[in-house]
Amino acid sequence: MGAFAYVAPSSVAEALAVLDEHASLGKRAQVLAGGTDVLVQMRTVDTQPRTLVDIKGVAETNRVDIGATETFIGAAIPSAVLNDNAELKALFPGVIESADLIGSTQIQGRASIGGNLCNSSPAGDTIPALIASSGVCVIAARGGNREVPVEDFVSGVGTNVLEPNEFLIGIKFPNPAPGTADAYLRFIPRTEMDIAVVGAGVSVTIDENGTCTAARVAIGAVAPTVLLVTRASDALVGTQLDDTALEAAGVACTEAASPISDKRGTVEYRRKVVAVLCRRATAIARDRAKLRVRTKVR
Amino acid sequence: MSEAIDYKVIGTRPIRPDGVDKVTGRAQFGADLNLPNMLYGRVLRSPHAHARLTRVDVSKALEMEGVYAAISRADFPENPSDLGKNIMARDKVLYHGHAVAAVAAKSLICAEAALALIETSYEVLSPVLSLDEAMADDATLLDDECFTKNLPETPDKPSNIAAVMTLSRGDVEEGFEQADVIVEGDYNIPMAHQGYIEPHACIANINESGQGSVWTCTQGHFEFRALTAKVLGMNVADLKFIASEIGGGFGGKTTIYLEPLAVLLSQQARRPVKMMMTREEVFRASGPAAGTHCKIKVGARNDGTITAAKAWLAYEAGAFAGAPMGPGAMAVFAPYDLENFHVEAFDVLVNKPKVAAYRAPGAPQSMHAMESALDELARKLDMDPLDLRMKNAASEGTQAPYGPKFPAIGLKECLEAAKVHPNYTSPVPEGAGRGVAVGFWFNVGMQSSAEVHINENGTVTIIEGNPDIGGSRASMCLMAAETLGVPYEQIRAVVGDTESTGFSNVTGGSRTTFATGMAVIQACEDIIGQCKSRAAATWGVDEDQVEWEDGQAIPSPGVNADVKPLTLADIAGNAAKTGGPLLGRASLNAQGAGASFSVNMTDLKVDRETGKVDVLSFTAIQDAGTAIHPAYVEGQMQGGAAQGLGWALNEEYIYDKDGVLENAGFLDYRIPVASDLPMIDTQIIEVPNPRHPYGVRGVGETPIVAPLAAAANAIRDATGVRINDLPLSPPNILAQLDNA
Amino acid sequence: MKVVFPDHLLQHTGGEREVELLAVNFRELLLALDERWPGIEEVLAKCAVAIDGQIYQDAFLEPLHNDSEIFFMQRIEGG
Amino acid sequence: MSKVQITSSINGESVEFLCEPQQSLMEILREELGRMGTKEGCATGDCGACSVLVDSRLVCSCLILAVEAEGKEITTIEGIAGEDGLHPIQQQFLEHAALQCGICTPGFIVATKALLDRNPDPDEETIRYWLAGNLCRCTGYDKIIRAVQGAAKELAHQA
Repeated sequence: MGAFAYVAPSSVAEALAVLDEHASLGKRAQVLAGGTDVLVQMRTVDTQPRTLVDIKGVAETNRVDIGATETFIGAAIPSAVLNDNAELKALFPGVIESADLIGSTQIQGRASIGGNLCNSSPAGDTIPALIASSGVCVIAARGGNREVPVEDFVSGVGTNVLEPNEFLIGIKFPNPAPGTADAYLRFIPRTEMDIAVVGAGVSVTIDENGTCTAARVAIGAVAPTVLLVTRASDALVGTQLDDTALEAAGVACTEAASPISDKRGTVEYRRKVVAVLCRRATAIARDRAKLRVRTKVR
Repeated sequence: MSEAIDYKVIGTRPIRPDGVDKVTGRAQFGADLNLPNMLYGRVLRSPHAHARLTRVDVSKALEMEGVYAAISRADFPENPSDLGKNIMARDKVLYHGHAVAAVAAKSLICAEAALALIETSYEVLSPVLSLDEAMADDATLLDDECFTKNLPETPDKPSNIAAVMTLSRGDVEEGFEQADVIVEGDYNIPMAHQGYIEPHACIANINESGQGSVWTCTQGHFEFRALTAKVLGMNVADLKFIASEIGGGFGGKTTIYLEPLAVLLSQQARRPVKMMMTREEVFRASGPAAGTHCKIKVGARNDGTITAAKAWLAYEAGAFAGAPMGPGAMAVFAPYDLENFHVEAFDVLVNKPKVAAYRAPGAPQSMHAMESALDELARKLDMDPLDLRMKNAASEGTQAPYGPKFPAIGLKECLEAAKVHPNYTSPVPEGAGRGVAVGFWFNVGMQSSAEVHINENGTVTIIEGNPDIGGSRASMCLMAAETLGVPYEQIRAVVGDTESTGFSNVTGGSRTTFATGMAVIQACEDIIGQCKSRAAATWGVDEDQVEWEDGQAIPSPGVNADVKPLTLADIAGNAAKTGGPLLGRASLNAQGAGASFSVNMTDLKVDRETGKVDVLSFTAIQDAGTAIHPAYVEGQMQGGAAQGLGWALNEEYIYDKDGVLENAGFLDYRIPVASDLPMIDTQIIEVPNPRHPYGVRGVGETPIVAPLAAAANAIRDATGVRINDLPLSPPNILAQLDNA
Repeated sequence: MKVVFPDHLLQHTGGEREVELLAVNFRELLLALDERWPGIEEVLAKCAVAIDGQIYQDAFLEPLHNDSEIFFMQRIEGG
Repeated sequence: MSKVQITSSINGESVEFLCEPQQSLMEILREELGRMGTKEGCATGDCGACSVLVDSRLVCSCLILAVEAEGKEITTIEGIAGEDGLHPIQQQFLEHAALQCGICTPGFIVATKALLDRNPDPDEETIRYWLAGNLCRCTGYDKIIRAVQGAAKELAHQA
C-alpha cells in the first residue's frame, strides 16, 4: 500500500512537473486548494493514499486582477478573502455571494472558487453563478494555458475536463457591460451550513428602456451537472423582465431540470423550487442592473 | 403561585465553579486525556442492516505490525444480554453500523488499516425498516425468540412486537357518544438523534488480572461501571470509572458502547487503550430517539370538556427491545383530567440502532400527536386553544392517567401565564402563524450520595457522584451555601470517581438537582449537627444549647454563655482539638420528584413557494419548582426548545432501502444553527415541590416536549393546512400545501 | 387500603384491577400480594408505585395508612 | 510512511512537530501537542468545535492538514486569555451562563474573537450568521448571543 505525500510547489511550472511525474508513473496526485472538500472526502468516502499537491503557493492561483475589459480570480483564493474585496463584489455581486454561501465562516476561511468548481458537484454553489457571468476556466497545461467556458468544464457528477497533469489556475470573466448585473440564490432548509437543494445564478443586461438585451440563467442541483438554460434566457431577452417574463423563465428551468430524489429533496420539490429561485434571482439581477444602465461598473 | 420564600443565595446567578476551565480549554472531556504508552482502538462495523454473521476472524489484523489487540464475539462471555449483543454482534448483525470487531494499535492510522484485515462473512437478510413492515403478520423477524410481553397470555409465535402496554379508565366508546365534536389524526415522526457535540470517547487501562480504570464521558459512571462489568462478566470492585467532563448527553450517554471494548482491548494489550467514535459512528451506532406512529382520537362537548380520548402508539425500539413506549403512553394524556380514555402502546423491533433515552424519552412523540389533535379540536369548537387546555387541565388532586392523584403541580399557572404573555396577546405578525402546546414530564428521584468536607480554613468541598452536564455543580454549591449559611464562593463541588464517593444513579430524568441536591443538603445538615456539637464542646455547654445561624454557631436564646459565635472557619481551624476533621455525608433514594408542566408558544412564517419556515419568536413557560440557579434553568428551557424545534422542523434519520443511514453527519442531520433561531423567551413558574427541602422539581426534560406540536400548530395556523408528519421540512411542507 | 394495578399487570392478578388490603408498610403489602398471587412480588419489584399521589421508584420501607391509595405503574427513567 | 517536520507558531510560541501528510492540524494539536482545548465534534468542518485562527483567519483545524501549518501563526483557545487574566469574551460567557456542557465553548470563543477583531459592533443577525458554523446543542444559542453582545460592549468600553 502506498502512502500519503504532500508537496507545495511555488510555481505553475513546478506544479505541472509534479502532476506530470505522477501521471507518467501512474501514481495518484490530487490538487489541494482550501481542502474543505478534499479533506472530508479523504476521511470518509475516499481514504486511499495519494500525493496532495497544494497549489496555494502558486502566485497565479492567489491573484485577483481587475483589468479594463476582463477580471481574473485565482482558483485558490478563500471565499472570505473574495468577500472582503469590495471592488470585486461591486463587479460580480452574484459570483461573490455564491462564494459567500459556501459553508460557515470557518469554511469560508479556506474554501475557494477553484476548489468548488473542481469538486464538480452538481450542487456546487459557485458554479451557476460563474456560468451566469460567463466565466472561463484558465487551466494550466504542459503546452501552455488552455481555456474552457465554465459550462463546459464539469462533465458529470464529480468529474471534469481536467487531465491528470493539468490544474485550474483561475477563472476569468468579461467585465459587465453597462446595464449588466448578476445574482445567485440557493435553497437550503436551514439558514446556513447546508448543501444547496437547488441553486440559480442569473446575469441580465438591460438597455435604457428597461428591455432585457441579454441573459444567462444557470441552475444547480437539478441535474448531474449545472445547466445553462438557454430557453430561460430566451424567455427573458426582449422583455421588460416583468412578472410574466420571470414566470416563463422559471417554467423553462423546471422543464430543463432532471433532478433526482435524495436526502436533500425530492424530484417534485426541486423542479418546483428551481422556478422560484430563477424568478427571484432574476428579479434581484434586474434591480441591480437598473442601477447600472448608464454606468459601466468599470 | 405559592408565597415566595426569602432565600439568601438560592435564586441568584453566580458563575459556575467549572466555568473558567471550560472557557479556557482546560476542562478535560472524554477524548481529552492521553496516557503514556497509549494505544488507539477502532471498531469494525457491519455493512449490512440485517444479516447472519457467519464468520469473523481477527487473526490477520493481530499479525499486523503496530497492532496489539483484536477482539470479536469470541472474546465475550456466553449468553449475552441484549446490551451485550448491542456492544458486539453475536450470531446476527441487526443494524448498519453494528459492531463486529475491534482492534487496538499504536496509532489511529494503523488501527484503521488493521480493520481492513479483519475477515468477515455475512448471510444477508432483508431489513425491517418501518413500523408497518415490522408489525405485519408475515414480517421478517429480527429475533426468533421475541414473544410479545404484557399480553394476557404469552403468544404462541414470535413477532417483532417486543411488548405492549395499555392504560385505560372509564368507557371510551360511551365517552365518544357524549361528544359533540370528535377529531382524529395519524402522526408519524422519524428517529432523531440527541446530537450532543462530543462524540463518545473513553480510555481503559486494565492490568493482567482484569483490574483497572476507565475514563469516560458519561451521564453516570457508576451505572457505566455496572453495565460494563455485566457485559464482560467482571467484578465492579475491580473497575474504577472516572467521569470526564461530558460534552452533552441528553439521555444518549446513559448507556455504554465503547467501554467494554476498550476494557477488553486494554486487558489483551496490557496497555491503555483510547477509543473515540467518529461523528458518523455516533449517528450510525449510538442510540437515537424512537421513531413513532401515533393515532389519536379526542371527543369533546361544545363547551370544550373532553369526554373521551384514545391513543394508539407504536415506537421503534431499534435492534433490541426497550423503546420508551411506557412513558410515552403515560404522558400522552397526563396534562388533562379525563374520565374516559384508552391508550395502547407497542415496543417494536426494526433494523436500526437500539434507541436510547432522549430528554423526556417517549413523551415528545406521543404528546405531539395529542397536542396537535387538541389544536384541531379548538378550531372545530372555535375555542381559544389555551382556554380549551385550561378547561381540561389537571391540577392538585386530579387523578393522573397513569394512576395516582397529582400532588401540587403548576400546569394551570403556566396556562394562565401564557394567556397574558406578550407572545400570546400581541397580534400575529403578517403572514405568520401562532401555535401553542403543553409539555409534561414525570421527573424522577433515585439514588444519590454526597459528602461535604470542611477544609481547615472553613471552605467547603462537596463530593458527589453525578457528572455535571448543565451546571449542576453550581446548583449543589448554591444549595450547600443556603443550608450552611456560608457564601457561595467558599464552596467547591467535585464529581468523584466510583472509588471516591458513594453510588449515584445517572444524571438523567431531571433528577440531579432534585435528588443529589437533597443528598448535599442532608450532608450539610450533618455538618451543622457536628458543628453544633463541636461548639458545645468548646463552650462547655450542652449541644441543645447551640444553634446554627448565618454560618456560625451561637448560643441558643436564653442560654447564659459569654461566648463569641463560632464560624465554620473557627470550628474547622480548631477541629483537631474537638474530634478531628469535619466530614458530613448523606446517601439516599430520593422519592417524590415533582412532575413539571410547560406551555410553549411560537410564531412561524412559511414561505409558501419553497416551504421554508422562519422562526419569528418562541416562548417557553415552565413550572420548574424553585429555580436554584435561574440562568441554568432558563438554559435548560432554551436548549430544550431548540432541540424540540430542530426535531419539529428538520431533524430526521433518513434511511435508504437497504437500511443504511443516509445522513450520518451534521451537514445533513440538520440541528438548528445560531442563525436559525430567535432569542428564546423564558418564564419560570415556581410552584415548589413539597417533597424537596427547597422545592426543586427537576427541569431538564419537559422543555423538549411541547415545541414539536407548538411548531406544527403554528404552521397549521399560518397555512391553513394541518401537516401530521414530522419533520416539517421544506419538501414535506410544500408537498402538503400542494396536496391541500 | 386500595391497591390498583395497571393493564399490563392484570395477567398476574387474574384480571383483578383493584384490591383492598391492610399492611403497615410497603414491604408487608408486597408479601400480602404475593400470598394472594404467588410470584407477583418479583414482577411488582420492577414497578414504580404511587402512594397517595407520590411516585416512588423504590418504596420498600414506606409506611402505609389504612386509607392509602396505591397505584402500581411502569418505572420511569429519563434522559 | 515518512513523517514531515513542521515548524509553526502556536499562541506565540514556536513549536516543532512531526506529522503524517494526511493528519489534520486538529489531530496534531490534540494527540501530539496536547493542546486539548481545541475540540473534535465532527472532523468534517460541520460543527466548529475545533475552530482556531491561522494567520488571524478563522478556520476549522480539522480541515487543515498539519503540514499546511508550516510557518503559520496559530491561535487556539489556550491563547485567548491575556497575561492579566480572562479575555472579556471568556468573562462574558461565564457571566451570561453561555455554556452548559462546555464542549462547544472553546470554538465559540475563538470564533467570537475573530468576529469582534474585525467588527467591534456587530448586530444580532451578524453575530448569528458569523457563528452559524459553531453548533451548540445545549443552550439554544440565546445566552451565547447575549454574551457576544456583552463582550462587544465590554471591549468598546475598554478601548
